[in-house]
Amino acid sequence: MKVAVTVLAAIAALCLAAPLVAPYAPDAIDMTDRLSGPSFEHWLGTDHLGRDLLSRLIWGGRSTILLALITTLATLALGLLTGALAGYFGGLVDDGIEGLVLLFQGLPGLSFMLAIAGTLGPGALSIFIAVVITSWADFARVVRAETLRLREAPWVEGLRALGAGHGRVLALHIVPNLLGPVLVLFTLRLGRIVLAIAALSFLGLGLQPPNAEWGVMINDARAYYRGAPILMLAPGLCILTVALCVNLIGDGLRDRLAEPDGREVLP
Amino acid sequence: MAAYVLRRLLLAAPVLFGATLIAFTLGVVAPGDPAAGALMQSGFDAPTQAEIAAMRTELGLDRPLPVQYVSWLGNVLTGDFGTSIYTDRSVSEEFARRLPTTLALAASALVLAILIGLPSGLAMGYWAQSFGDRAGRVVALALLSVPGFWLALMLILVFAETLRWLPTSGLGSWRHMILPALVLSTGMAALLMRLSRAVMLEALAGAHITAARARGLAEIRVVLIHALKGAAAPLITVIGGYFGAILGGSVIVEVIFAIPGIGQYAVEGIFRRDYPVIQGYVLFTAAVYVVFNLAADVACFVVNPQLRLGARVA
Amino acid sequence: MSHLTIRDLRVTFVTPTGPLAAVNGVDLDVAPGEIVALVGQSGSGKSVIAMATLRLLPANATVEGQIQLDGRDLGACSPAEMRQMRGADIGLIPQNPAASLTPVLSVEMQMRETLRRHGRALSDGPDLLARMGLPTRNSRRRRYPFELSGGMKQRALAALGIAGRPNLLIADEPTKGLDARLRSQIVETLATARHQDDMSMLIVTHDLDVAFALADRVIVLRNGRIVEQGRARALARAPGDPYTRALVAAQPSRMPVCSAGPRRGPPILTADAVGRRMKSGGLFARPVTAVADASLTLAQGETLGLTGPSGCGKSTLARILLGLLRPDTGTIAHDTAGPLSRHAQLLSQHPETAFDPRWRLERSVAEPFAIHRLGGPRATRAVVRPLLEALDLSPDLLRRFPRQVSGGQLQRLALVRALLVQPKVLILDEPTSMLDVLTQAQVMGAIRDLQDTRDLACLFISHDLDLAAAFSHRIAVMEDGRIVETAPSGQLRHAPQSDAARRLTEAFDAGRARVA
Amino acid sequence: ANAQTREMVMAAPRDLAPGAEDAYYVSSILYVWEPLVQFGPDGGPVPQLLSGWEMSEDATRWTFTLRDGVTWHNGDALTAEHVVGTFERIIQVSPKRSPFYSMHIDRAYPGLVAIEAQDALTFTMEFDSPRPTLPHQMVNFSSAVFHPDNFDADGNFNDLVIGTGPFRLVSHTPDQELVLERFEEYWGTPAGTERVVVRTIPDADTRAAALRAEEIVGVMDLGAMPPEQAASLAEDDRFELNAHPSSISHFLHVSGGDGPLSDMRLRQAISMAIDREAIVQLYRGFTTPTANFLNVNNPFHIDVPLVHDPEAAADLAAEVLGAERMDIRLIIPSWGVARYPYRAQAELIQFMLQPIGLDVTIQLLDRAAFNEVRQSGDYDLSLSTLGLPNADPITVFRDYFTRDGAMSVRNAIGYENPDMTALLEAALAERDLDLRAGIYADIQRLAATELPTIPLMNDTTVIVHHVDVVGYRQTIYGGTLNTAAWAD
Ligand SMILES: Nc1ncnc2c1ncn2[C@@H]1O[C@H](COP(=O)(O)OP(=O)(O)OP(=O)(O)O)[C@@H](O)[C@H]1O
Ligand SMILES: Nc1ncnc2c1ncn2[C@@H]1O[C@H](COP(=O)(O)OP(=O)(O)OP(=O)(O)O)[C@@H](O)[C@H]1O
Ligand SMILES: [Mg+2]
Ligand SMILES: [Mg+2]
Repeated sequence: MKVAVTVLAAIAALCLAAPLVAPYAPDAIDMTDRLSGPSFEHWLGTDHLGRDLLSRLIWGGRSTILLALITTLATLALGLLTGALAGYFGGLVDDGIEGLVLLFQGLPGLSFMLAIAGTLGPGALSIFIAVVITSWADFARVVRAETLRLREAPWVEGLRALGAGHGRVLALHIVPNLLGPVLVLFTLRLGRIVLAIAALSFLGLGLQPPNAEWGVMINDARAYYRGAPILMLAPGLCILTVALCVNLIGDGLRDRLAEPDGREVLP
Repeated sequence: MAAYVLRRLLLAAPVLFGATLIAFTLGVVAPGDPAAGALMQSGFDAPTQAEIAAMRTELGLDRPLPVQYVSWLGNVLTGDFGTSIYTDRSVSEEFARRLPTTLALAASALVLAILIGLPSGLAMGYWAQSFGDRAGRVVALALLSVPGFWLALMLILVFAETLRWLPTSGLGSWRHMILPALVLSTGMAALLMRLSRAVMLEALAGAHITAARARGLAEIRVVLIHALKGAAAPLITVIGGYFGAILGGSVIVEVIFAIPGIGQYAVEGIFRRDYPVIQGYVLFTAAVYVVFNLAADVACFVVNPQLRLGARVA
Repeated sequence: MSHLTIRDLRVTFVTPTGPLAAVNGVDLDVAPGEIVALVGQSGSGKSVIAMATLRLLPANATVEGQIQLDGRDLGACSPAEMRQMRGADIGLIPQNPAASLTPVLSVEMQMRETLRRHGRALSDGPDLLARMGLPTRNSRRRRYPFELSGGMKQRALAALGIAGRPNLLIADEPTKGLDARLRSQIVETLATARHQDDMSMLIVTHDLDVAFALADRVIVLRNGRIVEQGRARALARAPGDPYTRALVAAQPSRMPVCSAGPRRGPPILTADAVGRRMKSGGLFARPVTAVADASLTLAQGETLGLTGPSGCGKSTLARILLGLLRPDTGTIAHDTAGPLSRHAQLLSQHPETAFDPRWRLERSVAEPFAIHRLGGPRATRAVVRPLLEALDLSPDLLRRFPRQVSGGQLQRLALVRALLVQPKVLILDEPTSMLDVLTQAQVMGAIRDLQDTRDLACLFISHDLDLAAAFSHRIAVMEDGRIVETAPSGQLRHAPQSDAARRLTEAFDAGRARVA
Repeated sequence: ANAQTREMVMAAPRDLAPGAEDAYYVSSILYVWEPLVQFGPDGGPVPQLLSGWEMSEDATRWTFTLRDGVTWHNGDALTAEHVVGTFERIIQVSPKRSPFYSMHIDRAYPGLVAIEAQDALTFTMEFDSPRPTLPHQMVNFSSAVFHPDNFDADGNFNDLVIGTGPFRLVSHTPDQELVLERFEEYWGTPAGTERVVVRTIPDADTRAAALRAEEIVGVMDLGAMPPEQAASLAEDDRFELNAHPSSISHFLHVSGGDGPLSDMRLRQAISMAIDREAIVQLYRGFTTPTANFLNVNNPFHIDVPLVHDPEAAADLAAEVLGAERMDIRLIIPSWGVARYPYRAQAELIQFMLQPIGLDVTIQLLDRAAFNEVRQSGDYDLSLSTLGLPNADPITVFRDYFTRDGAMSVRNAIGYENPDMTALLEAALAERDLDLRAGIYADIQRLAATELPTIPLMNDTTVIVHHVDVVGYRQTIYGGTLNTAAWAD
């Protein structure tokens, strides 16, 4: 887990600081120096438009990580909000939200993600919408179940008996207690969403050119991978590494945040 | 039993209803005027406003949305998903023709995933914290982290092109199914590995296992009957649910391996903005998903005496 | 020669917080045909000794010392040999009946596989179960564990434990969690089994009554060490070690009934014909009537015991009184100014779930001050300190998280929190049912002392009539959501008026009488 | 003998037999049906099922004579009645969709008044106005001939297609494969191989992998093998690459009207700023740069000079823009991305327009959105292709160069110029083919100056086949599947 955190932090720092660290601009085309192998000027070589692969990897990581992160965070926020409201207040709110959760859980997420992204057309916004719509229910369900469990927990009732208001109980007790499971779900989801974005890119539903994004880069490189395998291997390995690190961290968090009674936070 | 299945079916109905709503909404929010699209497809290069208006009336697009929905739903309920704007063929017939292929693919993937994931996960759970367990957990995570299309291209390169053990693409014999099913199964195999490990760990930690051992029962019986029979239900539920994930994942696999299933059709539909096809895809996968979840529930019902008898007692 | 011989047994667990020595050099003998009882507080190592004998401790345990059965060193046996011996030479009635039957196999199936394993005739099964009071209702109908009550499970496990005709039976808490009637039934069955099959037994219990009733010899364990052992009767009459003495004295059955008659203070909390229906489970489930037409009055400074069969509505009534649930019918009146939440406090059954697990106790305990804006940390400390002292709690406990503190301590901390706002009413919902007898006595004693100094009114909900009688001025008996009788403790204990109260006391006494 | 019976497995990116509801059932490149008139080597019309034609003095009446001895796959002999039946069905079903070319009698045969059989092998077509270039318009799909018994009441096919070609379609599994067998009674040179299987493999990499694994021996259809993959396959001794210019041209369509690019100087600047040779690199040299609107394969094509001069471009742009920079929106269709290196091409154009003061934003749109945006004119530049439906360019000229022409409307090009309009009218009125060719040349020159749309390249179709297969070459449209044969 420590290794995973270190590696991920390094990659993320590198990518987020792309404007500072990338040796070239990601869209600096040079048709006289296409598909050149690794060299001193271009550590990983150049792509089919003579752009520096390393720089594009760094910039691409920025897009991939930011998009995945923002998307997952939005999903999380929606799930947290609906789940906590449903779980805590119960009644009609719960029935309504639970109905929606059951509906969205009863539908095959990937197919719907594809259909929605496909309908809305290529671009970051469609990916965002498609992922949020198809993933929020998982968060909401976990959050709702946890909130219900917490709400029923004697200590919450005890707090109510002590005279604590709903706001206090939700904000100071329920939500902080939800963070553990939600964090685990978040990391595990983040990995999946990175892969989903890559898959959508592969199908041509990725970011708009000339944005570098790992999934798009793999897709662009497909035509060239025999002559210049690194064009496809490098972004592929990047996705694999990030997804693996994120998953490892999620696993580690799950073990670490396991409840005192040994109950695993999530299946 | 019948009552249980009926109750489950009742619960599935709103889900399917929701799916129709989503499918219909997709058709509505999709950019592009379906009437103009239909005209252009049928050979009008630049349809006039009048022609478009006539087409809108013909397609019923000038009615209020709820009315359109109800009439569309009526058609859907009778199995009529409309005709493809692009090929003018019946969407439901096309899906019916392609569904067996996708189901065969998904079923092969499911079998592979179970064959790979279940025994290894159970073994990892039984010998938890052993070297094999640790290695297995990393392998499972790696499998979860590998982009499917990347794996597909690599497998074709190695097993079809270089070694020539298996065909690159297409349908035909069972050998054609191996690579696509393998790609499709990786994610699920990994999840199953993790889940069955957790299930095994939890089952072995149960007090009834210690009690069974204290009675001197053979270890194999303790593990297989006392621990696993009870753990079967969550595994079955999850396997039923994964089927939906496999359906979604089949899209990429079908495109790469040239398998004419519903996923390939959906991608074509998406790129041609053939919205009856997209709607049909949404509804078909939802229906299949619901059916498999239902089947999993029924299977749980059969293996779990508490549900079986509890239902009778209540 | 003794049948089971244990010499210098030491068991250490590897835990995330370092090694934990659970058993520290125990010597123990069980002679053929003898019944030995291991007693002691929770966590004293009783179960660990039992499971070490069967070599069924979890993987994080290291066992040193010698365990011999009929001269055979169990430590030297192969796993296969051990498996041969389990069930056949050493039988076990496990500690946790609710979870010790395999849920997906019927009791009959589990019996058959055990009999087959030990080469006994399958036809013995129904007979064994019947001997444990589980007659075959209908020979074709299998019974799954979830269909059985806790007591039935315990008896089924007992039948399974002796199915292999072991020479030595280890029974771990065979009576825990059972009501009085079932407790006596199990004890009787074990006593019979001993005579019929000529077994020796090692009985693990923290219920001294059971130990004295059943055992020839009693061994008292504390922190993994033997503090005292002796013949049961002698020990019961004259416990030598101070720890044993405290243990004996903490048995509710040995506590005197509260003699200070009913207090006649002004009523402080009154329930007038309250009723409440609860909706449970699915959409279509019918609501159950949890409380119906219940009336009671709590006077200032008094303790009112509330008892009744499980599910009769005690906890629901308590929640209504606290204002956590609104009654469907009837009214609650309280004679205090300001919000009820300041003046009535709850102490619930499970101390381990009384606090937010992610907050340090310091913050949790002081929370009422924050809620009611009664003052900053300094003011809080000024109030908390004396309470901690009164309850014999060290202030460093406050810096820990709930899971790092024992149940008894947690329950006392919960009490500190409840008393912080100086309530007039304290509602105690089975405050000690999860604690062992010593801790129970300690917590209850602390509550009584505080009540005297603060003029607190207490509603004390308990299953244990003895305990309720020892600490309450009056006792109310509840059945099916109604208060059927309220009387001074002595009167209710010895001369109940209503049928319901009589049924309750009789069942309770029946269990005790047969044990004692 | 072995080589004769071995089935030849090919692959195509799409199902070449869309089936009974399609206008043609199968693509022409399978040689199952034949047109009356086919592309000649120079792109001009040559008779296929015809032995000759004759135009009336006023060019409104054409008499066609069918080739004698042509046999249908069901054994019947081809007669003029059959041809009339075919046309009656075209009239009945028009417009009818097809993934190849949509069937539309008013576009292919505008002003057709009557078609009549004169005797067994002769039929006439009558028009309301002169049609001197009729054979040019009849090339390939436009004059596909089917057996009239092959249709149901709605004009859909009632069974497997019946044609006259060297191959018979014997079975068809949609989206999977189709099987062709040599038609032994074919009137011309018999097919070079007995049995051909064409598999559908949508993914180009998978097609390349299938070739390398020797599961298939060749590829066909548009986009059969993207240039990059084709080049890398050609490095392998087992494969041969064959390329032929197609009738498709690549354009940078311009949204004119009152858009910023309605100023001709900016269009000229863009054309000069773009280094077409660099774009050609993305196509591995398989396309040819052009400044001419008309495809090089058209018999009326003339050479027009191609200028690449970034400095002149910058100066010209500065005349319009001054010191300002301008935001330009370039849209690309997602379906083009599957066939051509459109993403890279767009990125390259973006890069090349940067120095002349244009800041290009690229937007990838799927089919419906692309069409909608194009028509609404809510774009500046778009990557587009145009395949010539027949050999007479007048239709596409009018489509693009008049304000209400079909393509002008569809792409919101909005170009109009009185000189151009006059030329178009003169061309239509001209009955002499040579004189007409002269006017067509003027139109091409004018278009190259005014740039209603900016031509980029003439496309080339690349196929790859195994060296075991001989006689398989690419032509303007499709390959010579009919002569493909095993090497020994
Ligand atoms: N698997 C384990 N890992 C770590 N510590 C353990 C484990 N099992 C038991 N212990 C510890 O060993 C000590 C003795 O436990 P044991 O179960 O023998 O208590 P007990 O006397 O049976 O108590 P009870 O009356 O509650 O059953 C306790 O402190 C307990 O926390
Ligand atoms: N939240 C709830 N939802 C539904 N039913 C409830 C709820 N709480 C209590 N009940 C029902 O109300 C009845 C009374 O429950 P209550 O918890 O008050 O009993 P109790 O006397 O405290 O029992 P015990 O001695 O087991 O604690 C029971 O039948 C119970 O099932
Ligand atoms: Mg114990
Ligand atoms: Mg209760």
